Amino acid sequence: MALERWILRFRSLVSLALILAVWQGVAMLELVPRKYFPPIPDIAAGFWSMLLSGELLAGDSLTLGRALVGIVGSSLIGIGLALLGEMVPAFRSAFRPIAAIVQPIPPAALVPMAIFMLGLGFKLYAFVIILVTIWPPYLNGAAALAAVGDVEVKTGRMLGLSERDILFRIKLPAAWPEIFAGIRYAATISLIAVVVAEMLAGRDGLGFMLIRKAFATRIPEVYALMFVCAFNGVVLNALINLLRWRITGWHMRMTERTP
Amino acid sequence: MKRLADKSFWNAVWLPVAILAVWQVLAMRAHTPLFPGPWQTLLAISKLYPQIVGQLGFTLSRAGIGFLIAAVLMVPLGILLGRLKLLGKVLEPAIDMLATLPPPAVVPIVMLFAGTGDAAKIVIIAYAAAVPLLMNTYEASRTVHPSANLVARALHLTKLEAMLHIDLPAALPMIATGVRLAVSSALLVAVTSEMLLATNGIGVFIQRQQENFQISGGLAGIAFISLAGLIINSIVFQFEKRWLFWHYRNANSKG
Amino acid sequence: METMLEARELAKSYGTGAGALKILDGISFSVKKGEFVSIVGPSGCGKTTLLMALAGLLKPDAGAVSFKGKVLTGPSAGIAVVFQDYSRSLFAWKSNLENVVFGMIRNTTLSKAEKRAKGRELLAAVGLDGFADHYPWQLSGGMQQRVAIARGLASESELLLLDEPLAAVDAQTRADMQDLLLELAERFQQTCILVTHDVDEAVYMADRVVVLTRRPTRVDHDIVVDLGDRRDQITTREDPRFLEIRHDVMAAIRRFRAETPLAEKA
Amino acid sequence: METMLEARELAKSYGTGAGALKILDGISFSVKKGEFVSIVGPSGCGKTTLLMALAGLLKPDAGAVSFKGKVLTGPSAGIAVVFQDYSRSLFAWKSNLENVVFGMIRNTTLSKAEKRAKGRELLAAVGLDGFADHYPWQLSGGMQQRVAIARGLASESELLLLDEPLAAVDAQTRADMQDLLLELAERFQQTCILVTHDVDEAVYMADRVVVLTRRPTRVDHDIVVDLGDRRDQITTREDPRFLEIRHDVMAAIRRFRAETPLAEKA
Amino acid sequence: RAENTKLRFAYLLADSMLPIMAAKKAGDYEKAGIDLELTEVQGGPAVVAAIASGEADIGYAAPVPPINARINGINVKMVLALAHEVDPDKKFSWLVATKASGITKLADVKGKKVAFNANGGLCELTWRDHLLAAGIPFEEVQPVILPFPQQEAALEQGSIDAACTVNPFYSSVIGNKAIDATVIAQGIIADEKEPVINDVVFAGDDYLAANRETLKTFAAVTDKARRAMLADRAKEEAAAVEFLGLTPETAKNFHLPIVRPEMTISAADVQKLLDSMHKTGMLPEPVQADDMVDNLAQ
Ligand SMILES: Nc1ncnc2c1ncn2[C@@H]1O[C@H](COP(=O)(O)OP(=O)(O)OP(=O)(O)O)[C@@H](O)[C@H]1O
Ligand SMILES: Nc1ncnc2c1ncn2[C@@H]1O[C@H](COP(=O)(O)OP(=O)(O)OP(=O)(O)O)[C@@H](O)[C@H]1O
Ligand SMILES: [Mg+2]
Ligand SMILES: [Mg+2]
Repeated sequence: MALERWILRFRSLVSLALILAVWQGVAMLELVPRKYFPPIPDIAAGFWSMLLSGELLAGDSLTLGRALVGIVGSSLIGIGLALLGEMVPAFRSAFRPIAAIVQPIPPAALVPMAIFMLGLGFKLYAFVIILVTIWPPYLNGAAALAAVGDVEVKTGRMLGLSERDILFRIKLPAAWPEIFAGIRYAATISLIAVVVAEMLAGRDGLGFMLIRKAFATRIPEVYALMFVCAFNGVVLNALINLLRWRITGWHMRMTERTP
Repeated sequence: MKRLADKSFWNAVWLPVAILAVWQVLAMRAHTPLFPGPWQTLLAISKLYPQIVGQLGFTLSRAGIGFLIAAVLMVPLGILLGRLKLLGKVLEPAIDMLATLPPPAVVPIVMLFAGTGDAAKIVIIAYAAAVPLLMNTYEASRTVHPSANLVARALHLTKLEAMLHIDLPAALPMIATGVRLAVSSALLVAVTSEMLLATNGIGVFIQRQQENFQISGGLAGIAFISLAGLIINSIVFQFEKRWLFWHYRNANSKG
Repeated sequence: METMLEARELAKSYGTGAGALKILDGISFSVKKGEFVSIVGPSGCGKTTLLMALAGLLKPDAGAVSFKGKVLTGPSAGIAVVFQDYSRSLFAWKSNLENVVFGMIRNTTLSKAEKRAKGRELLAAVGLDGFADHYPWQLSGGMQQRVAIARGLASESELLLLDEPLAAVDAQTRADMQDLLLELAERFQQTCILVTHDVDEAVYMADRVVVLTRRPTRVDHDIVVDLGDRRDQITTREDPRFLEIRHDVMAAIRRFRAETPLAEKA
Repeated sequence: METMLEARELAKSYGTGAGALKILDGISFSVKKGEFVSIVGPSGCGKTTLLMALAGLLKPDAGAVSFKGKVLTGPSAGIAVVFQDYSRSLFAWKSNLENVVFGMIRNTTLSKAEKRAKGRELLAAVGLDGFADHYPWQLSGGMQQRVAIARGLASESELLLLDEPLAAVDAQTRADMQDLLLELAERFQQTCILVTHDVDEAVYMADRVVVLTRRPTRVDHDIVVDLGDRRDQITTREDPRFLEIRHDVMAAIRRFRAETPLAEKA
Repeated sequence: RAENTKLRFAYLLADSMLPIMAAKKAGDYEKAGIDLELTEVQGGPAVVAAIASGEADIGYAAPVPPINARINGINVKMVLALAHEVDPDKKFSWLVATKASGITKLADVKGKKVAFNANGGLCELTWRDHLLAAGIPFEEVQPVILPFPQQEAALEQGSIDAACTVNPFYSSVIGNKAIDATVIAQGIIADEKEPVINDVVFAGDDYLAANRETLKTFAAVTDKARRAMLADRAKEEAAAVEFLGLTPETAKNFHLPIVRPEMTISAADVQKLLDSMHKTGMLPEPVQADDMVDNLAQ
């Protein structure tokens, strides 16, 4: 029991240790030359040098900040679209094919056109990130809103709520747990999208650093940056879990009560 | 003709038409080959479609294989992690970490082990499709209602049976959304990986068009990817209507 | 006395074509202001369906419901429902108190604090003072059902529709709750329609008992309960007239029961 | 007769620290093979909690349950449960027949076709022949409850735990179902534990009635029902001994009830 | 000096950018009255897009993107040449093959996997031109698009057989014993008796017409910076470490790809590339370079 709690408290570190161990194991097998797949100590050294020079913290805070803005923006848009679709069924059936069409478009393929429309700055980032990030909250939200039980909805009608109130006070709370599953996935792809956007047209951030380090064939540092990307996922998800606990704590307690 | 009178047909069509119209107007005002409108794209399609269809075949087959591998591995894994709650919770951050790696950074690593051929691309596609499938399946099976779990235990189902008979069906609706996300993610990464490790495929086609500033040609390629996405999506939708009616019963029987 | 609610030839089927299941087959009755009407009928005969139609939550295939003289086209202010499926009709994301307070959402005269105070009072009245800040899924079935009743009462609607509201509580609590309901209905001059499987309860609570047939469902009997306005758990239940009416209702149920025993056809 | 189930000093609290709620406070009793025991007690006293512990679905904080001489550490073969929360315990993605057949999942002697035939029989026995291919959410509350009972019966377990299984069915169906349960229990020599709020039902069905106190809950009375093995809806219920026992149980409930009326403290 | 002119410059990271980056850091442009704003993008087409959309005033890339842009109706003109190569030893792009592939000369690459960094770029031209010179149709090799940084690993792992590479990757590949690379050709095109342009600066026609003086100032400052860097080897290496992120060891092998210290660009220079592109099938029609060039450095 105590061990279990201890493990759970430090599960991020446990996970990290696990990944590092697997990496180190593969590196020690020397399936590929050490130079291209360096062992953890080499990567740690690269990490350390970037940390000392200050570039890592500067770059990562930019990337994390952008990802956070991206996730907030696209969650709001995604959930907004799902709500709109629930309110106006004609919109939902019109938007469904649009979503299917836009979803698989690789943002990189749109960049020249996007640069033309949006320039090289913030708007380009926002476009790339939002284009790939709104779908998980939207799709999970739309599905969950459509599946809210009819007793709950009838209860709302009985209380004289307007359709709008039913949407916001009954369907939305009931759908939050599923929406958060979408937000969680959106967080990971938001991080990816930010890094890719920084690679495509950036002057700073992790993606830019990745390109630079790859250009300079500083392989351990490239991998160190990748581990930083990975750890960003944990950081962002920890933040989201805080919010999630606030909004859907009831659901987590209800479903985690092991009978 | 009957279709035109059908309201649901118009419901599905008005928004796309409106968007195309706005796009055309913007393109006409911009007046540069870098910003073609739907009309130019249509012209490019009519000129290039034999080439596009050929290249799209490569892309779709890779995306399809990658997606299938991901589905076969990740749905069971997600259900397993949802049921073995401690394991699931411990590995959650690991999943988050692996999920956050950008494909352009993963490609070089995969290339080390799998070369530059189809195998490498399929691995990357499977990897990208795995994330939404795993996350949605895991979340859904982790949060199966306690009452259903009680029944499972009272019938003393084995863990395997509980996963098969309870977690899986209960998670199916969320798996279906996971599939939508995974399909698009597979297509997207298929194209991206072709741009990075290119030999053939629609990604290469699009990139070639771009390098030559044939943006409308690139858009023609994109249009075909989108079309593929649209078709796959409507298949998923049919599947949902057929197999998940019990979940969306309220939408079907509006009181 | 003026008519509060009137159902005219309500009909409703589920499904279409060959698989269609005819549930309500022309149900008519009316309820006067301040009246307390019980509805009894076999399991699956359509009582819940009927109640939903009376509340404007379900559009009948034919016929109409008028509430205070106006034909209902949808849910209307002044009607509150306590649902049979209590565990789903309580919101899992709200505490019990919040659930009850939510029942007052259309009430604009009370302040937020007043609503909470009233919510607490109601929870206390149904015997749940200690559980205001618990969540519904932390309660036993009977306790959940009482929260649902408290929410139904909170709105102080003119018409209260109760769908087997006491099915999950023990005999003693049930008796207490019955008296509570009667007292509040009296105090606020509420009109009540109660669906119940307990014939004693149906008679004890009501001014009239409507007995439904089995599917396709019609009104079989409409029995007046002339036991006066004051009821008492001991004396009323021992009243020979009570036993007589109870016997009549039982006989009515038994009669069509005998025609088709347990096995039903869809 | 050998002992089928024995509960020794079961204790259980929900929550921890200051907010902890003590539910079971040392419950002991035992059930012999073939016996039919009813459990009655106030709403929220912990009957469902107790039943879960008896089924091995809930680990008590203290004390132990032994089933056929062995201490239970988890759910065990040979025990079937019909849950109070019937609407959620049926699987929405399975038809009613599939739900019932699912109750036989541990049965390896019957073929798939035989299981389906038996499932249909059971559905017919609970009066739902026409609804085998419907889904649970297309049924009324009482019908769902009967599907849940059919699933519980399908496993033919030695020990059947029933948590208010008839709360949502009408009086007549209830009587029929009672006789059905008694008949099957007799036929398959099942041991049954029935939680119910209906004191008449508790006495009519049981060889013994266990009366629980309110929270923190202990066994208040353990009353033997010496009415013989053959029960009949008319003659048994008119038997003076039946009325006497019924009175005793009522009195037991009333007594601790009087001490603290409806309002409870958490 | 109160009002400096703003000059927005989009570039992709490459060796001949170093002097500009160093001068920018030293504040030379500001001193000359230009507020230079550098924006790094990935790939030549993005540089063109930045100029065409008005997001940047001038850009830096290899000559192929501006050529393609002009052909496709995007009006940009090349104004400065920042890098050249010439026979025999001033070469800055190489075709290398691994020992394991068994390739020892150009003719052996038939049927093999050959890598270049991007479609339609200088490296594609390099492969096409050399293959044509060796009499091998381009269709007979298997092209693989692979960014420069990943080529060395791919060569060593045997995923590709040969690659078109540039510095600093070239020195690293050559130094790699496991690859044991053979240089099978050098130079962008086979015939480099006269210098061939490697990297250019280009601007939109309209901007060029209106801001010629600003651009001239820019050219002058850049010219000074190039000469200063060429004159001081230590400075050159330091800049490679600082701006390209090279390790000091790799920087030792680093040389600016400068053949002609002046930055003049002529239509004839570009025409040579155009002819080669046409000859090798990258351009379907013959194209004249006349209106693609506007020499600022004169
Ligand atoms: N969504 C539905 N689809 C199809 N049939 C339905 C649906 N809902 C209810 N029914 C059918 O309608 C009939 C009446 O249901 P209803 O819930 O009104 O019964 P009831 O009288 O309230 O029964 P109970 O006393 O058991 O609650 C039932 O036979 C049921 O099978
Ligand atoms: N998950 C939980 N968290 C906290 N308290 C709980 C939880 N589940 C049950 N309880 C408490 O345990 C007590 C007993 O619940 P239980 O369901 O066993 O009662 P019961 O006797 O079956 O009541 P009923 O007759 O109403 O079904 C209740 O007071 C309830 O509040
Ligand atoms: Mg009902
Ligand atoms: Mg209970």
